[in-house]
Amino acid sequence: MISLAFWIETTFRSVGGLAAVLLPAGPIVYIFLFKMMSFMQSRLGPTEAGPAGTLQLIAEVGKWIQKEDIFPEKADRLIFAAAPFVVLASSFLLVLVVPFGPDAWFVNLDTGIYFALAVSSVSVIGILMAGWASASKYSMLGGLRAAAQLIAYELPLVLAVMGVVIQAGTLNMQDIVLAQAEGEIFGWGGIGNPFIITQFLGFVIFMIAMQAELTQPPFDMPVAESELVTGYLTEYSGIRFLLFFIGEFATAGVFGMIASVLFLGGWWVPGLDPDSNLFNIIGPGVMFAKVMGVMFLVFWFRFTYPRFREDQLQKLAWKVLIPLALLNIVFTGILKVVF
Amino acid sequence: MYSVLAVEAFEASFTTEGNWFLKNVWLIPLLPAVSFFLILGFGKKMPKGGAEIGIAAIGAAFLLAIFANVAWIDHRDNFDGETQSAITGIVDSHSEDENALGDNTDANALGATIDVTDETGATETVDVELTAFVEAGEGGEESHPAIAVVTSQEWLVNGGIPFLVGTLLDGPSVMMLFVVTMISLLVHIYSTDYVAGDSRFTHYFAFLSLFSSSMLIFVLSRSTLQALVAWELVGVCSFVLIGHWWEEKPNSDAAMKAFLTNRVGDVGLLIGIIILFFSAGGTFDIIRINELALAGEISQTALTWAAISLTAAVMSKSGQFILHTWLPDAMAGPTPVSALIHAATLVTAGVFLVGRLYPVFFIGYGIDGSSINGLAIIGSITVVGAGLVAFVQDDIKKVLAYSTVSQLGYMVLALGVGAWTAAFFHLFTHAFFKAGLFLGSGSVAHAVHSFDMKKDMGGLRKYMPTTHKTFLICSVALAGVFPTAGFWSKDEILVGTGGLGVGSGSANGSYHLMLIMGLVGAALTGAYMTRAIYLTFYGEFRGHGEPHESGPRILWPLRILSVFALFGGLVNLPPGFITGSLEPWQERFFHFVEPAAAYFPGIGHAVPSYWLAVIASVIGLMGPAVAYWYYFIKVDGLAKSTGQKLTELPDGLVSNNKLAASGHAMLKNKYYLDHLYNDVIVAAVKGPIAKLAYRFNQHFLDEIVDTAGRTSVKTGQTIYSVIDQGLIEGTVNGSGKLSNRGGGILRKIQTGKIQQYAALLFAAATVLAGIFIVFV
Amino acid sequence: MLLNQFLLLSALLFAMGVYGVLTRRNGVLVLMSVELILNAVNINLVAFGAFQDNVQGDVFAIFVIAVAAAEVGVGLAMVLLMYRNRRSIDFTEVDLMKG
Amino acid sequence: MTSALLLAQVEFDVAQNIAFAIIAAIMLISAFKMVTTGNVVHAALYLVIVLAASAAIFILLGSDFVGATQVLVYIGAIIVLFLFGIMLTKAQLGDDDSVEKEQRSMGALVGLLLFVVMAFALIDTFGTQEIEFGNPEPIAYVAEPVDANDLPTPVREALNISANSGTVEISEAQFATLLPEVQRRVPGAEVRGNNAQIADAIFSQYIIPFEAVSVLLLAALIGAVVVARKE
Repeated sequence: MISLAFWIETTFRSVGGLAAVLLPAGPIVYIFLFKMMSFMQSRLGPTEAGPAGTLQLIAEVGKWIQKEDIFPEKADRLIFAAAPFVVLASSFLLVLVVPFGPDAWFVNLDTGIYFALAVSSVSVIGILMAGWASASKYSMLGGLRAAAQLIAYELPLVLAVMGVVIQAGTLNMQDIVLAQAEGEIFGWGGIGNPFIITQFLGFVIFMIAMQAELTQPPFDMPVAESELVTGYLTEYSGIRFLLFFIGEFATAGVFGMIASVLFLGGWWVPGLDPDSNLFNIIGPGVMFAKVMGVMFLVFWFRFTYPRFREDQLQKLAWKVLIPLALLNIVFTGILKVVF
Repeated sequence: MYSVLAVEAFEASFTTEGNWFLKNVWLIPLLPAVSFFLILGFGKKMPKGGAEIGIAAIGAAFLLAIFANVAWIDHRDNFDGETQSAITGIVDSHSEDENALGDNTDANALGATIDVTDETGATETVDVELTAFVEAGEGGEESHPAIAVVTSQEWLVNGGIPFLVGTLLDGPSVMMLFVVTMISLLVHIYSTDYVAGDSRFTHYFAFLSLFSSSMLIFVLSRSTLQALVAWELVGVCSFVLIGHWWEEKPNSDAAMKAFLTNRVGDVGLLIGIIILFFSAGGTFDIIRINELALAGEISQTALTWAAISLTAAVMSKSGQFILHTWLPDAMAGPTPVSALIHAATLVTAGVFLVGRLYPVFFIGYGIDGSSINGLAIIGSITVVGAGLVAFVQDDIKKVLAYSTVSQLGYMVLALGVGAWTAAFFHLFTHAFFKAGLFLGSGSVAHAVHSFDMKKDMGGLRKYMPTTHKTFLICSVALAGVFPTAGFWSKDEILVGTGGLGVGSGSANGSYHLMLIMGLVGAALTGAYMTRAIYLTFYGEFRGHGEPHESGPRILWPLRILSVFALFGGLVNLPPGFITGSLEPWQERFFHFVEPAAAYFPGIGHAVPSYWLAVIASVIGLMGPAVAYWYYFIKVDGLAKSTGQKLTELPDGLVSNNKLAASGHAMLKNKYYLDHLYNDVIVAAVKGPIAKLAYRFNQHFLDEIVDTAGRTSVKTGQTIYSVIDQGLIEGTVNGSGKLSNRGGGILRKIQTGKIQQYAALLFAAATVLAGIFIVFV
Repeated sequence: MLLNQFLLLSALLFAMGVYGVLTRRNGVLVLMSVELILNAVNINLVAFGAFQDNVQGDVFAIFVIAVAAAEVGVGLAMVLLMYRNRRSIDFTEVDLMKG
Repeated sequence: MTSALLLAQVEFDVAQNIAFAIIAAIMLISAFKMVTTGNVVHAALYLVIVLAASAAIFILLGSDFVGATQVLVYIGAIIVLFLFGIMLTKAQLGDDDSVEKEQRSMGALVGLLLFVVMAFALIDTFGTQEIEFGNPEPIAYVAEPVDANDLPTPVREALNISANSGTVEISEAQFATLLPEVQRRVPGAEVRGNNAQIADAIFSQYIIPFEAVSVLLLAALIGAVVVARKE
């Protein structure tokens, strides 16, 4: 292993962090939001800009950047301006604990997944800030709805992860990957033990809760265009809207990474020694592939299901997902003790 | 770290050698406890309403208890084999070395037992020892191997004190396991018929299970704290079961009364446990407390106070005078519950507690060598007092209830005079015949739908032959007629009093008074049972309808119990009674039940005397003879000749003699104890005392104030006219203004604003802290 | 690092929290200042835990956080009730105890 | 060698002190703004900064778990609750908190007094005592023979064991030389990090306070519902 000076390593890790958050966002938006949605709705999607519309994304970004950055007259300017950054900051903090290879991590925290779940709740503050500072009823209602929804779904999210944590016996993300790589299913270690198999219920709950945390349809009540215009985003335009937009899909990507670390074995692929240096190089690629798989599920549901009503949405969280997640914890705990 | 320690303790506690059944007795209370939850959860959906779960659980527990008993007997025999010389040392000291014990008991008895521990410790063949845990906690103190099988589990640690739970299995507890599970099983089977069709059938069985479970936990308690928990659980269950038919006011009142009366004793138990905890250097461990008490490590005063507090608990739980009043009222519950309460569970808990912490009482009351002490007095008063009241009851269950009180009195008396084994033997035999009697009364009540002997019974032997026979057998046993179970145990108690020089053996003192009371009680027992049998089964039927014999699920428990009532006493025949191949049966009970370990006092054992047995039998038969003459000959004859349905002579003693009448009234009113509690104490607080306080307030205090007021008015007028007007008006006005201003300033503090108050608070605290820091 | 730098920081935060509690008229702001005080306490606990090289400080900090959550829940419910009854959450208006 | 280590220690300390200074400055400024600003929402957001900074302080002190809990509970739940409270009661923009002059001086006086007394006491008592970050990860390790083939590659590399050297046993001395992230992958090793210690303490030593807190939370939940619910 090559050892680098501390500052060089730190720089690498910082740049890597930026890349890890921002790079997947583009493909996700292009592949799923532009192309897949169009195909599912029997239309072509963007075709003009670049081959098969590949440059459409850049055109969109350019469009948002050059638009005027409008502040509503009564808005609280400072908070209004800061809100999108808080939301984005949450994604950057999230990615910190995600490992991409045996040594390709940003920080190797012992509290890894717990830290991730903690900082994921920071985005609620940003959304409430946006909703309140816009000085608009639509934004305010959207912000409150978003906060209520995010808090409600935070619980099943955390509880679903608990099953994995109990099974792996650690909070450290790197160790969770290794636990899956070195695990065995009834003595057979051919594909390790990806927790999607033993924690399938946890995976389903995690995916649903994640969908809600990302306010993706069918959980997009807070930004419901038809009744709230676009909720807390109503008053935003230009670069700040773009930041929210990037934040949304970057966070989706980071959550996809966490899901693949927790349930799909992270950077590891079956058949290879998880300690080989090879994974430091192909690990990010493996992760990307897995993230795309997870994202495919997310967007598939997004385009398939109609929007939940606010009360249905809360009921689903409190009356279905949380009890199920608690049951999952109980059974995992029992099985952990038994085996 | 603590967790590591706990794991070690856990492992250490299970490395004890011994039979699987002895180490895993915790399963026995667990089964009914699980069944409680199962019945609550699924009982309603089961075809038999949950009864089958309860019966299966208690049946399994019964089997385990039998295995545990067999294993225990084996265990004792092995123990004896390995440490024969040591044990014979004890036995010698028990049987031969009487005088030495009488003179300086403590040293001798303890010396003997400690010898045992040393030898067994050296040979390392001891199958049981105090857990390593205790040693770890006490830091290298030598362990005292005991002949009990102990398992420990650390419940939690707080303030450095480990709270242990676990099982303490030795003679008394293994005996209780058998008794409780057996009676409980029979009661379960009986109940399926008795309470069939009840609206809360499932609920009833659930609590029956919990009741059995808590009693089993109690008898297996490892620490006083665990015993307290189980004790309270038993209390709660009895509350629920006594008030099973709570729709009727008397029933719920009875449940409440039972609960509240028990509370009085529970406080005593709590205080006793606390005293023992502190005086034993911070431990709840029963064995340790006992050892320390015997070794003289705990001061006599502390033990006496602990014994007194615990006696209060025993008085309430085991229905001793004067806290027994709840027990007859508790008859409001379903009859099988009464059987369970009176034979095996609730009321014996108090007796068992004394037996469990016997060194505390033994040393605390100075039982050996004295002729009177708290336990013995209470027991003997209870024996006679309750026996007398039982004589005037019309309700068949109340007769039995007072009979139970009386018999419990015997047990407490026996413990009080140092006849530990006799007490437990009586507990053992009493469980069978009293359960049989209660279940028999239930069978009768099932047929005539009433408990009133005078109104609704009579002549039932024709209709219910089996019930009649079993009831008769159990009554004979209760009366202590040779050779039924009751004879042996009662006789042993009487011998244990060591009174009158008749076969005193090496009894622990000379309790003459207790012997006399015990004999009187024996006569009374026979008398009231004769009366009850006449009123129930003989004469003409006085009720309505056609009574019929009960079904097999009621009769078989009765048959089984009457067999035990007849032959149960044979497990503890006195030495020298039989010879030949049956000789090993002598004192089997004593051998297996009495703990022979460092935590048990070396009590003396009285040698049985034929003379005393004959005297006791004669006196005991005098009671029934008189009752027989009165009821079977006089009353029955009169009834036959006049054709009336009589229950007593129309011109008997009570109607002719004033003294007898007042005595009768007193008994009828149960010594006015309920009146004392309800009318005198409560009413006094409500009525006269409150009024007195009011009067005092109105007349005395007000008078003083009024006088002071009038005086000051007059003085004021004088001062006003003489001094004030002329002299100091200016000054006064000035001071008035001053105080007005001062008030105005002070008023600002009283703003009603929380934050100003908070500010003052903080400021004051800060200033004080500052002063503290600077000057201290 | 010095122990005192953490303790002094915590003391300063505590003093500010007390100032907030004493001067704020808005109920929600008072509750927030209480949070500031509790947070100062937490810093103290964790600093002492690190100083003694054990986790007891951490454990108690976690307990304090849990208790703070309960406190805010009940406190805000009371503020909400006050708002509903008086259409105001001004603490200076709650002066029924005025002398 | 020793001097180099010392130097590293000093550098480390300097970096930590700089971090502390930045965090403390942010924290104090925000706290001051929080207790003085007239805008309730601003105050809540300043409180967020204070809480986040104190989470950073916790992490600086080596208590990651408390830091993460602080973020999860305080920022994720309590502050959101506050914002809800503000928006449900008086969600208006601009200043709405007029503080009387009298009250302000009183509060300032008390606060200052408090700080002076505390500061005096602290300096007097603790002076310049250092926090020494000892061994934060005490490790339980039981050496057990294991097939070298089964050892994870980093362990083999660090200890110069080849994959086909048969059954080996790693001694405690060898184990102690490994990096923490390698240590936890040695068979038979029980890494007792901060989290495990906290869990052990909560669930054994402090089980009663823990249960009490859980009951308290339940009571608070019910209480809050009862108090806030409309009839």
